[in-house]
Formats: sequence, structure tokens, C-alpha cells
Amino acid sequence: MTYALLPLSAAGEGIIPVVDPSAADGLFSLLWLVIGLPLIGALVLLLGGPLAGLHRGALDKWGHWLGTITAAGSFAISLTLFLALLGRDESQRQIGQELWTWFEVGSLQVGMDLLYDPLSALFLLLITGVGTLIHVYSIGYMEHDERRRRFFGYLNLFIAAMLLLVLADNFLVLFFGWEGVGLASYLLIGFWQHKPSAAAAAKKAFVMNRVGDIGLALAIGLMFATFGSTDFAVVSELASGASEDTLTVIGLLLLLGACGKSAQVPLQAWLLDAMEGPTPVSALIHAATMVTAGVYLVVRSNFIFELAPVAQTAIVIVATVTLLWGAVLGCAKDDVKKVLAGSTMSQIGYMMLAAGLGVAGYAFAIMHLLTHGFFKANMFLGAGSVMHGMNDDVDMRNYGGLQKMMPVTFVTFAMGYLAIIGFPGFSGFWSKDKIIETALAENWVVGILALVGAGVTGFYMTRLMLMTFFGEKRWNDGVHPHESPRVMTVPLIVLAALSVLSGVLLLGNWIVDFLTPVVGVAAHHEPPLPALAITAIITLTVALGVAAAWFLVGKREIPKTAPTEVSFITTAARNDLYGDQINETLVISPGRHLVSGLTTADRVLVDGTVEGGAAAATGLSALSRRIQNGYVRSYALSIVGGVLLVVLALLAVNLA
Amino acid sequence: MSITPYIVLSAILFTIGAVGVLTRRNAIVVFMCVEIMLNACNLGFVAFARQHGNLDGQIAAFFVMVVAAAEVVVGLAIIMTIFRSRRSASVDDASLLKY
Amino acid sequence: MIAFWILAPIMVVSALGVLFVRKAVHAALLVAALMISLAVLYLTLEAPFLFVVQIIVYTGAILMLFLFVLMLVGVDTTESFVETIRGQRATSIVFGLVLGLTLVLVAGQITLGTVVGLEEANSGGNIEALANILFSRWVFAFEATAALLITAALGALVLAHQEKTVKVTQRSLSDQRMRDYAESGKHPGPLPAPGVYARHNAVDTPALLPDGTPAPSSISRVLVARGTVRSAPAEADRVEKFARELGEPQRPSTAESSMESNSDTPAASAEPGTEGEQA
Amino acid sequence: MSDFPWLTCLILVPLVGAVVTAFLPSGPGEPLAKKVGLGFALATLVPALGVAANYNTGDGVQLTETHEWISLFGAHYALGVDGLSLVMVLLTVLLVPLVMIASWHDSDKGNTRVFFAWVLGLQAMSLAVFTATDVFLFYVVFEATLIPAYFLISGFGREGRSRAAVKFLLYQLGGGLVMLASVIGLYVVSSDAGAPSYLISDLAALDIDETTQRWLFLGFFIAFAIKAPLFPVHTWLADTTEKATTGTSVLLICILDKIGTYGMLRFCLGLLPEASQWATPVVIVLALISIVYGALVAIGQDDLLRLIGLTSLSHFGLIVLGIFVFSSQGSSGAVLYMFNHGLATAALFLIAGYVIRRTGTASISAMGGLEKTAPVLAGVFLVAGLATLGMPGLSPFVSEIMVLIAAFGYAWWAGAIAVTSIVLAAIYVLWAYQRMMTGPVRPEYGAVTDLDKREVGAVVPLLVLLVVFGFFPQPVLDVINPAVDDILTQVGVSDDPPDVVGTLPDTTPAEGADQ
Repeated sequence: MTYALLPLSAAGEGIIPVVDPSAADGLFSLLWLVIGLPLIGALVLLLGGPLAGLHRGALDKWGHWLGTITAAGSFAISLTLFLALLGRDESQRQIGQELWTWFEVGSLQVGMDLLYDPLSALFLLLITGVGTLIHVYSIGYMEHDERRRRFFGYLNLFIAAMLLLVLADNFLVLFFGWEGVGLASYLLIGFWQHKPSAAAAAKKAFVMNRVGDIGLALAIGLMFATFGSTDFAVVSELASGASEDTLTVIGLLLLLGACGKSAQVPLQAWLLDAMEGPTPVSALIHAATMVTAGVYLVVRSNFIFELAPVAQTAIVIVATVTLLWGAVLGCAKDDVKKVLAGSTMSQIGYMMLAAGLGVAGYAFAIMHLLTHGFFKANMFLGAGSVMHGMNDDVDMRNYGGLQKMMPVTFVTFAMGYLAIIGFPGFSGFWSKDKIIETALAENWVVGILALVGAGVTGFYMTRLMLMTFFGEKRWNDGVHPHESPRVMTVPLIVLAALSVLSGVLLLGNWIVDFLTPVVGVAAHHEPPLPALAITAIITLTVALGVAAAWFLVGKREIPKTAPTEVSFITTAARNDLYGDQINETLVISPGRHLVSGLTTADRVLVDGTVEGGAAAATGLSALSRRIQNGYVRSYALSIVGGVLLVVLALLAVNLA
Repeated sequence: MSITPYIVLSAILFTIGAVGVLTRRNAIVVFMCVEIMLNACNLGFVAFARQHGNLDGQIAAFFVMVVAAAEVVVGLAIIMTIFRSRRSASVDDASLLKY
Repeated sequence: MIAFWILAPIMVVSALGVLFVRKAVHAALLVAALMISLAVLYLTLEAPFLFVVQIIVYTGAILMLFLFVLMLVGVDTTESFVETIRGQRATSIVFGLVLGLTLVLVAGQITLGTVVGLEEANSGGNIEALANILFSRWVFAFEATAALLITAALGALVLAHQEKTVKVTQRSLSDQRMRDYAESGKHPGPLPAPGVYARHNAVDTPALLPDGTPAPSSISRVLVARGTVRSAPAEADRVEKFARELGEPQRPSTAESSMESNSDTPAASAEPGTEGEQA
Repeated sequence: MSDFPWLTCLILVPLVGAVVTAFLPSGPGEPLAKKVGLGFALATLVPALGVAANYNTGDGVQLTETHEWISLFGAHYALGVDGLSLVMVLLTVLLVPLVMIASWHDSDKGNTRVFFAWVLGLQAMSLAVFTATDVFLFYVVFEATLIPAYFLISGFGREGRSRAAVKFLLYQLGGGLVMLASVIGLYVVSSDAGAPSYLISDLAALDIDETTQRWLFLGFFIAFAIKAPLFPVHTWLADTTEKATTGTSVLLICILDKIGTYGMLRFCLGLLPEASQWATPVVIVLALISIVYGALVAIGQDDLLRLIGLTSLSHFGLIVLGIFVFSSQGSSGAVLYMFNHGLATAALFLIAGYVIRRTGTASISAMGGLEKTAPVLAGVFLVAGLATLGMPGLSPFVSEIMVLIAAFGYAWWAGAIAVTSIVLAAIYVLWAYQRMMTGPVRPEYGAVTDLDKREVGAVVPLLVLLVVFGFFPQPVLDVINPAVDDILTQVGVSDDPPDVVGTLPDTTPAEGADQ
């Protein structure tokens, strides 16, 4: 079987690849257009009719098509460039395009420069590909929203920002894209901002992302102080010259940034709330692309992490905690989107885990990122399709028996399901398998935890399937489930196909080889068990999880309301493992007290000192003005006193 | 003939005038004390004119007289108006110029 | 120098006298003495022009002005020597003594060298010399003082001038009354007094008109409003009743019939023009 | 044309405009006064563009006009621009007409003529401040700005403005007084060294001994710290912005307060370099406190205008931090920040003015759901807010990241504390946005109308510039950099080399030159 044909690369470890782009020419000079197209789309859609002199209504009619076409155009260019890149020699696969000097002060020179290399190329395909599909899907999903034009504008904005993120040639431009996707995410989560919960979730997501951004900003500062540049090329060139402590700090700061964007513990709390956004947003941003930016960052900064083992260990720890955390959440939630969100957290945990494992894992992290992008987008869109048919109800306890009513949705969702639990042959099988395998080879504790995670994944995904598509109908009154329109199901079908087939990426160890110019080549670590045995164990574990779900959920009656008499663990998981409470206790509540305290202190203490001084002066003058009693003779007396003083002073000066 | 006695006399008169301004309450008497002070100064001017052999001091005294005349005219008119409205010529009664 | 030693004590004593006399007239006289002495001193200091000016302008004009004002204000007003401002007198005296002592000591200490004297400057005559300087070097100051004097004189006029009030004569009052009568019908003469035609003489009893009806304008509106007006005929009846009982001869009673209701004469019936006249 | 007195012209146009506007016939609404005032504000653009056109990047102080004024103590009427001045001049001439357009009706209740006249007066004085190259002249116009500012605050705005105006005036006068001591001190120093002269170029050439420098520095710094404002002396800021009209606040915060940071660069660093370095630790700590404290207190505000005022405290902290870390990134970043902060905060204030005009309240908690009824209003508010919180793509980001990077280069803790501002800024902006704009529509604001053309017209130039300079800040930096380099040369510092020195990426690999 294919698996046996895929030994891990046996080349020597420690070769740090240096980013060394060659100038973009020919076809590659179109690179900027990849970003440019959706950006133009966003501008036209958002600034809308008034500026273009069009009637707003007209733009509303075809605006969504404009958005979709720009995304599709971007995909077409990405695909062309990818093929062109494949046609190049392996050493020529880093192409840089310098657009303009962003800013330049002293030795700080930041160019608005792009870097197109195999890593970016894969991301480009994922972002524009999945992005286009989700655009298409949104045409149907958002049909009845009067602000659909704006929605597409935001989506295009997001695509542009995300592309900038992955095409950046230095950390500052990356930061630009990084913040840009954060903004788009904010706008889209809060798209239905008349709902207070959506507005609050949007703000929460943005602020928590910004906490992570502190890390990225500081890392950039430290990089500049250390290397005098933030270009990938320069930093990767000079990284080996820096002390390990410095690199560790940079690594940890980058990790903080990655945690924020990728919803890793401890900055995970925003992701579940982010499900307040429209479902296509959840699929695109909070499953397939933006949340994986953290993984991208770690893989991109491999030249730093390779020299900072402590930081790598930190990644592994964070990732392992997150993958279990997300999985536990997924088991307890009844909101279909939140289950998927928990699952996303968990899966990104796997990617981070792989990325934290170093050269051995980078390629697998990206691989899993891609496959996850497909199947999770697929499932989110499927969930959206279900919600679409169920009058926007998200509670799985009100679902059940939907496979008959929504055959296309069901089948495509099932593909995604099989992919995520790692059913042999489906894409998730290949990618997750590799990660667990590598983890076991690097550190058996982490490996076993990852294995447990895989089992739990099987449990909660099966639970979701059972509660949604099988069993009794528990629909609310007046709900008439129906299949979604063609414009929504076609993207589902495409994504389902990709979920099944994207496993071939690993064919012939292709992705590992393809990414070698970026991440280097790993030394082969002998896994503790034969590869085949590991695969068997993983599959068995997943099967256990599935079986558990079948016995605990599928065989029983599912109550319409969630039972309250449940174990502590379930309660905790339903409460997001008290993530919000922890934040509340540790940060928000003290913060709120601090703020109110300072606000009072500002009025009372700081301003009070000033006002008090003024009051004291007033009092003093009120006293001293009593001297002015109105009697002319009294004033004359003070004049004489003054004269006397002057005379005496003159005398004293003359005598002295 | 030294002018020092004149200067001393001038100083004494000036001081007496000043004390008078400070202690007397009848506005007219206060005015007279001011005149004493002015005259004391004049004496000084004239004496110094002689000391220096220069008539400028006398001119100064002359001007002081003119200004004093003007001042007395206006001042007495003010006293008149105040007296008309208040029936009093005491400087202490006009004590509105206060806090 | 002899003149100085004679005059100086006089001057100091006069000046001190100003401080202590109670009457302003006395003070003025003392100041006059002081100024004449001063004029003489000017003479000894070779300033004949100032001597004349001092006597004519100061003693003659300014001091007379003082006396005029004193006459207007009241010659015989004496000033109380009780100090009203706390500490004023003591502080003044202390300050005065210190200032005086300092000045005297300083003036006594300074050495001025030989006196130049004014023989040379006054060689062409003191007045001519002064005029030469005054109308050359000091001409602008001189003109300015001229303007000052005129302004001061005008100012004094304005300040001391009293607006004459138009005197109201009996004639004008009477004319006004007739005008009012012609224009608004306001009653020109005095209003009838209450009770004069009645047997009962009191402010709360209206006078009776020749036809026997009560005159509303003869009583105060206030009494009408209070309702405490009495009826004269009713009163007369009562008196007659008593008289009959006492066996006195009857007196003729007039206008008996129409007086019953006048105790409740409405307030509104009072003539508008008579309001307040009764009070 | 280079002999043409562009700078005098630049100051005179608004000054004449102020006088003309003040003496126009009065009438209800006074459209004439408004139009004339706006006309003069726009006319000021002409000499300003003349200055810009005649300016050669990197040639130091240019377009100088020097005339003896009070020769007794060496005061001159001396004007000139360098990169630093030019940027501030352009900001001023840009903001004033926009403020006028945006607050077209804000002064209708008061005396409109007077409002426009004072605005022009303030503009003239501010331009004089930014172009003065004589310390004495600078001091005079520095104090003169307070006159129009005082009357703008006390005459127009909300209840309680007189008190705020007095507070503002007392603070500023206090600072000015302390500065006066230093200005006199400079005279003493310069007359001791020969002929007294207040020209900056002459003063910069002096070698002032260290103790004197420190005293002089204190005087200048306290005045500028009050103006800018920095932490313990900031309390006039929120009170003033709360009570004044938003147009006035724009003029105060976006133009007038820049005099503080401008002065720090020009006088503290330019004239007293050793003392500036001596004071650096304290100043940096104050700046850091301002950054965090301003942001935290801003979060706690319910009054929209107070909130915006306090965000400026945080931003000024960053600017001062940039100035005092003594690196080209920091200083250029600070100057650019002054410019960008002017644009962003002006937009925020003006839009806040629109909001308050519609809702009749400045209380954030009393608003809600405005996005539904006035989407354009919410949109521009969000863009301005994002600019304030340092969103890349909008110009303040560039300056903010430059300052942060420079701060990190100065000391890691300075960078670490300063960087918290990006989270706090997100909280205060987005939380305010959430409470004001999102959520269900409140019934009392159901009939709120969206922005009209005039209102949009006043903020769109700002937003466009924010975006343009977010992507292409380099033209501005090209103007700023040489001026900053001159100042840093005067201070005598150069940028720290990076810890790891490498040559160009594609030549020899790095040496392990790591400290």
C-alpha cells in the first residue's frame, strides 16, 4: 500500500533553509494580482454605489457575483502560478516580488514585498480555492440578507488580507495581513451586529487576537533589535548567529501570536463565541484559513524555532493541551457549530503539534492544514446547510433523522466526517496518522495524548452525526427541513470530493519534498513501533471512540433538553472548560476593577490634587483679600510701608 | 551756606504730612497734609537748585505747584460731591473699594 | 540763615499743629502760616519768582479754595480723634517716625560740597532766566500743564455742578388737575368726607348726598371690601328708638326709606377715579 | 520666488481672515461669516502649498526670514521650516478647513462669527509656532495660542465649559510660566557667551554646561509635558474635550497639543541634548505610564468625548516615548505619529460630533444600535476607530510600530509595556463601538438620519489620507527623516547596531557577533 512507500526522509538534520527569493519575472509578475483582485472587489463592494456613481441597488444585484468572480480569478492565478512553480527547478522555487517601499527609516527598511514559495503556493490554493467555494455557497446562504453586498465585500477583504499574510516577505507585512484578517474576522463575526451576542463575540475575538498580536509585535521588535531587519531572508540568514536565549524569546513571542490567531490555549476562548458569525464565515475563517495562520507562522519561522528547542517544546505542550481541550469541548456541546469549533481547535492543535515537532513535522502540519481546510469547510458548510433547512436552529437536540430530508448534505457531510475521524483512505487518515506517528517517534507521552485525542475525535464527530442525521426526528414545530439550493450544494460536493481525495497529496511523500526548500529535511527517527502497527492502533482507537458514541448516543433516546444531572466533566465541558471563567477571574474582573479604580483615582487623586491646589489657592486669597478693607488710609499706610522698605533697602545696599 | 538744614526741614515736613494723611479722617485736612508733602518736596527742589546753580529745580517746583493746583481743584470738587451725597467729609466713609 | 532758623521751628510747629487741631479751619490757618514761611524760605534760596507764586497762588488761591470748601462743608464740624481702624494710628506714627528719622539722618549725613549759588543763573534776573528755560526746554511740559489745568477746571465744574430741579408750583398743580379732569374725568376737588351729613360721624359711615343716598366715594374701599360699612339712617333709627324710650321729643327723620341696603354696597360700585383718594 | 516671504504670508492669511471675519455684519445663522471664514482657511492652503513646493527635502531649515525684533535681548522675527515644521504646517492647514466644514452648525447657538474668527486666529498662531526659529518669538506665539483656544472653549460647547476653559488656561499658563524661566535662562546663557541671540541656530551652537542645561530642560519639558500632555499633568485634557465642541477639540488635540511634542524635539533635544539624555529614564517612565494609564482610564469612560481625549493621552505617551528613545526609528516614528494622530483623532472627534448631534448625548451607555439606522456614520466611525487602534493599512499603524520597535531597541521592558497599548486600544475603541453602534435599534434613535454630504465631505479627506499614508507613508517619511537625523546629530546619538550583524543576505553568512 501507499503507506509503506512513504518512509520519512533520511537526510541529515539541522540544515536550516535560507529564504533566498529570486526576482519575479514572466508569469510570476502577476503575483500581486492574486491579492489585488479580491482587494479591488472589496473596495468596490464596500465603498459601493455612491463612489462609483452607481445606484446602490444595482450593485446589490450583482455585487455577490463580483465578489465571487474576483475570488475565482485569484484562484485561477494561484493555480497557474502553482503549476508554473512546479515546472521550476527545486532550487528556483522561491520568488520574490518587490512592490514598493512601505517605510524606511534609518536601518529599518520595510518593503511591501511578496514571497512566493512552495509554502505560500499551497496556502494560496487553499485560501483562494476554499474561498471561492465559500463565496459561491454564500450566494445561496446569504440570499435573504439585505446586506449581502457588504458581506461579500468583507469576504473579499478577508481573502486579500489572508493572501497578504501568506505572501509576505517580511514579518511586518505578515503582521499587516495578520491584523487584516483579524479585522475581517471582526467584521464578519459581528456581521449581524444588531445581535448583542454577535457584537460582543466580534469584539472578544478581536481583543484576544490582539493579545496574541502583542507577542508578534514584540517578536518583530526583538528581531529588529537583534538582526536589524524583519525580512525572512535576512533573519533566516542571521538566525544562527544569535544567542539561543534570544531565539527562544522570539520563538515564545511568536508562539503567543500564533496562540491568539489559532485559538490555542490559553487564548482559545474566542473561537467558540466566533460562531455567532454567519456559517460561511465560520467555514472560511474560523476553520479553513485564518485560524491556521498560527500554524503558518510557526512553519514560516522554522529558521527560528529550529534553533530554539525550548520554544518548540512550548509549542508541543500548548498544542497537546489544545487538542485535548478542543476535543473535550466537542464532546459536550449541543450547538452543532460549537462542536465543529471545538473540533477545529483540536485539529489545529494537531497541526501545531506537528509544527512543534520541528523539521520532521512541518510538512505534516501543512498537510493536515490543507486536508482539514477541505473537510472542516465541508462540514461547516454542511452544518450551514442543515441550519438553512432548520430555520437557523443550531441545537442538535432539535435535529435527528435528517439524512432522508437532506441527502446531498448528508452524504457530503459524511465524507467530511469520515475524513476527520481518520477513516482509512480518507484524507484525514493520512495527515493525522502522520502527525501521531511523528509525535510518537519524538516523544511517546505526547504521542499517546495525540492518540487519545484521535479517539475522542471519533467520539464527538460520531455523536454529531448521530444526533443530526440519524435517529428520531426531534424537530421543533413549524420546521420543514429541505435540501439547500444547488448553489449551496455544489460547493459541498466539491469540498467533499477534496476531503476524500486530498490524501493523495502525500502520495510519494510529495508534499514533504515539495516543502523541503522551505522547511528543510528531517532526520529519520525510528518510530517505537512499526509504522503499520501504529496505523492499526490509531484506527483502533478511533473505532473505539466511534463505538463509544454509538453506545452512549446512538443507542439511547436523545432528550430534547440537555440533561442537567451530569458529571462534573460534562458540566465543565459545556462551560468551555471554564475558559471564560478563568479569563474572567484572572484578567477581566481584575481589569475591570483596575479600570474603575483608575478612573476614580484619575478624578479623585490626580485631578483632585490639582483641583485641591486650586481650592487651596482660592481659600488663601479669600483670607488675604481681607487685608483690602476699603479704607483709603489703610492703603496709604501700606504705601508708606512700601516706601519705608525701599528706603531701608537702599540704605542697606549703600551701607553694605 | 549749606543747604542741608533745608533738606532736613523738607524731610521733616514731608514725614509730618505723610503721618497726617495716615491719621486724619477729614478729607479736607488730608488734602492739606498732601499739600504739606508737596511743599516739602518743593523746598527740596529749590534748595537743590541753589546747590547746583541750576534753575531746573525751580522749574520743577513751579510745575509741582501747577499740578497741585489742578489736583486741589479736582480733589475738592470730588469732596464736594461726596459730601453732598453722604453728608460727610470723612475719608473712612468712602470705603467701597474693598474685597 | 537767621531767617531759616526763625522760620523752621514755626513751620514744624504749624505742620504738627495740622496733625492735632480738631477743627479743619484751624488746620487751614496753620497751613497758611506754613506756606507763607515757606515763601520766605524761597526768597532766601534765591527764588524770588517762586516766592511770589507761593504767596499768590498757594496761599492766596489754593488755600482760599480750601476755605471755601470748608465753608460749604461746614466750618464748625469737628473731627473725632477716636481711631476706627485698628492699629492704624500706632503703625502710622511708628512708620512716620522711622521714615522721618531715616530721612533726616540720611539728609544730615550726605555731604554736598560747596553751594554753587544762583548768582550766575539769576544774573539777568530770576524771572527772565526762568522764562528762558520754561519757554525753551520745558515748553512742552508747560503746554501740557496748561492743558491739565483747563481739564481740571472743567472737571471740577462737571463734578461740582448740581442739576437744578424744576420747582413745582401751586399753579402748575392746579393746571394739571384741570387737565386731568378734562381728559379722564378725574375728580378735580377733594372727595367728600365720611359721615359729615349724617347724624353719626365716623369713617365707616358714608356721607349722604343731598337726595339722601349715601356717597360711595366718601368711604374707603377697604371698608367696603370688608363689609363693615354702616348705614347712617339705620343708626339714626336706633338713636330715635332710644330717644323715644327715654322720652325725648322726636326729631324728623329724612330719607328713611332708601338707606336699608347700603351696608352691602358692592366694592365695584366705587368710582374708578376715586380709588385711594379717601385714604 | 524663493525670496517671497511664504511663511509670513502663511501666517498672515488666517490672521487677516480672523480680523475680517470678526468684523463682518452679524445676523441669524451668519452664513456669510462662515463662508468668509472657510474661504480664508482654504486660502491658507495656497501659501502652505507654496511652502511645500519650495521646500527641498534634506536641506535643513529653509525659506528663512530673519529680521531683528528686539535687539536688546537678541529676539528676532525669524521664521523657517524644516521637515518637522513642514509636516505640522501641512497638518494644520489641512485640518482647519475640515473642522470648519464639520462644525458648520456647531456654533449656531453662540456667536458664529466669533467662532470662525477664533478658529482662524488659532490657526495663525499655531502656524507661527511651528515656523518660528527664534525661541523668543516661539514663546510669544506659544502663549498667544492660548487666547483663541480659551475663547473657543469657553464660548462654545457644553454646559460647564467655562470651568473647563479656566482649567485649561491655568494649566497652560502654568506651563508657559515655567518655560518663560527657561527662555530667560537661555538669554542669560547666550549673552554670557557673547551677544545675546534667541535664534535657534545660534543657541544650538552654544556649549551650555550640564547643570544649566538640566535646569533649562526642566523648564521646557514641564511646559511641553503639560501641553502634550503627559501623565501627571493631563487632567485638563479630558475636561476640555468633554466640554468643548468637537471642532475645538480637534484644534486643541490634533494641532495645539502637537506643539508639546514638537517643542520637545525642537528645544529639549535640539538645544539641550545632554540634559535630554540625562532625563531620558524619567521621561520614558512617564511616557509609559501615560500610555497604559491613558488607555485604561479611557476604557472606563462613559463620555465619548472624554474617552477620545484620554486615548490621546495614551498616544502622546507613545509619541514622547518615540522621541526619547533616541533612535531614528523612534524619532521619525514619533513625528509621523504626530501627523497621523492628527488625522485619526480629528476624524474620530468630528464623527463623535456627528453622533452627539444626532443622539443629543455623549454618554456611550445611552446609545446603541446606531449602525442600523446610520450605517455610513457607523462605518466612518469604525474606520477612524481602527486608525486609532493602529490597524495596519491605516497610517497610525506605521508610526506606532516604528515607535514600538524603537522602544524595544531602547529596552525590552519599555517595548513590552508600550505594546500593551495595542490591546487596550482595541478594547476602548471596539467596546465603545459595540455599545454605541451595535445591538438592537433603540426606539429613541429610530429616526436618526445618516450623514449628509457636508458631513461626509469633512471626514472623507481624512479617511482617504489615513488609508493612503497607511500604504504609502514614505513620502512623509522622506520629509521627516532628514530633519530627525539633524536633531539626532545635534544630540550626538546614532542608532544602535543590531546585535547580530550580517552583510547582505546573499553574501557571506553571519558571524556570531552576539552580545
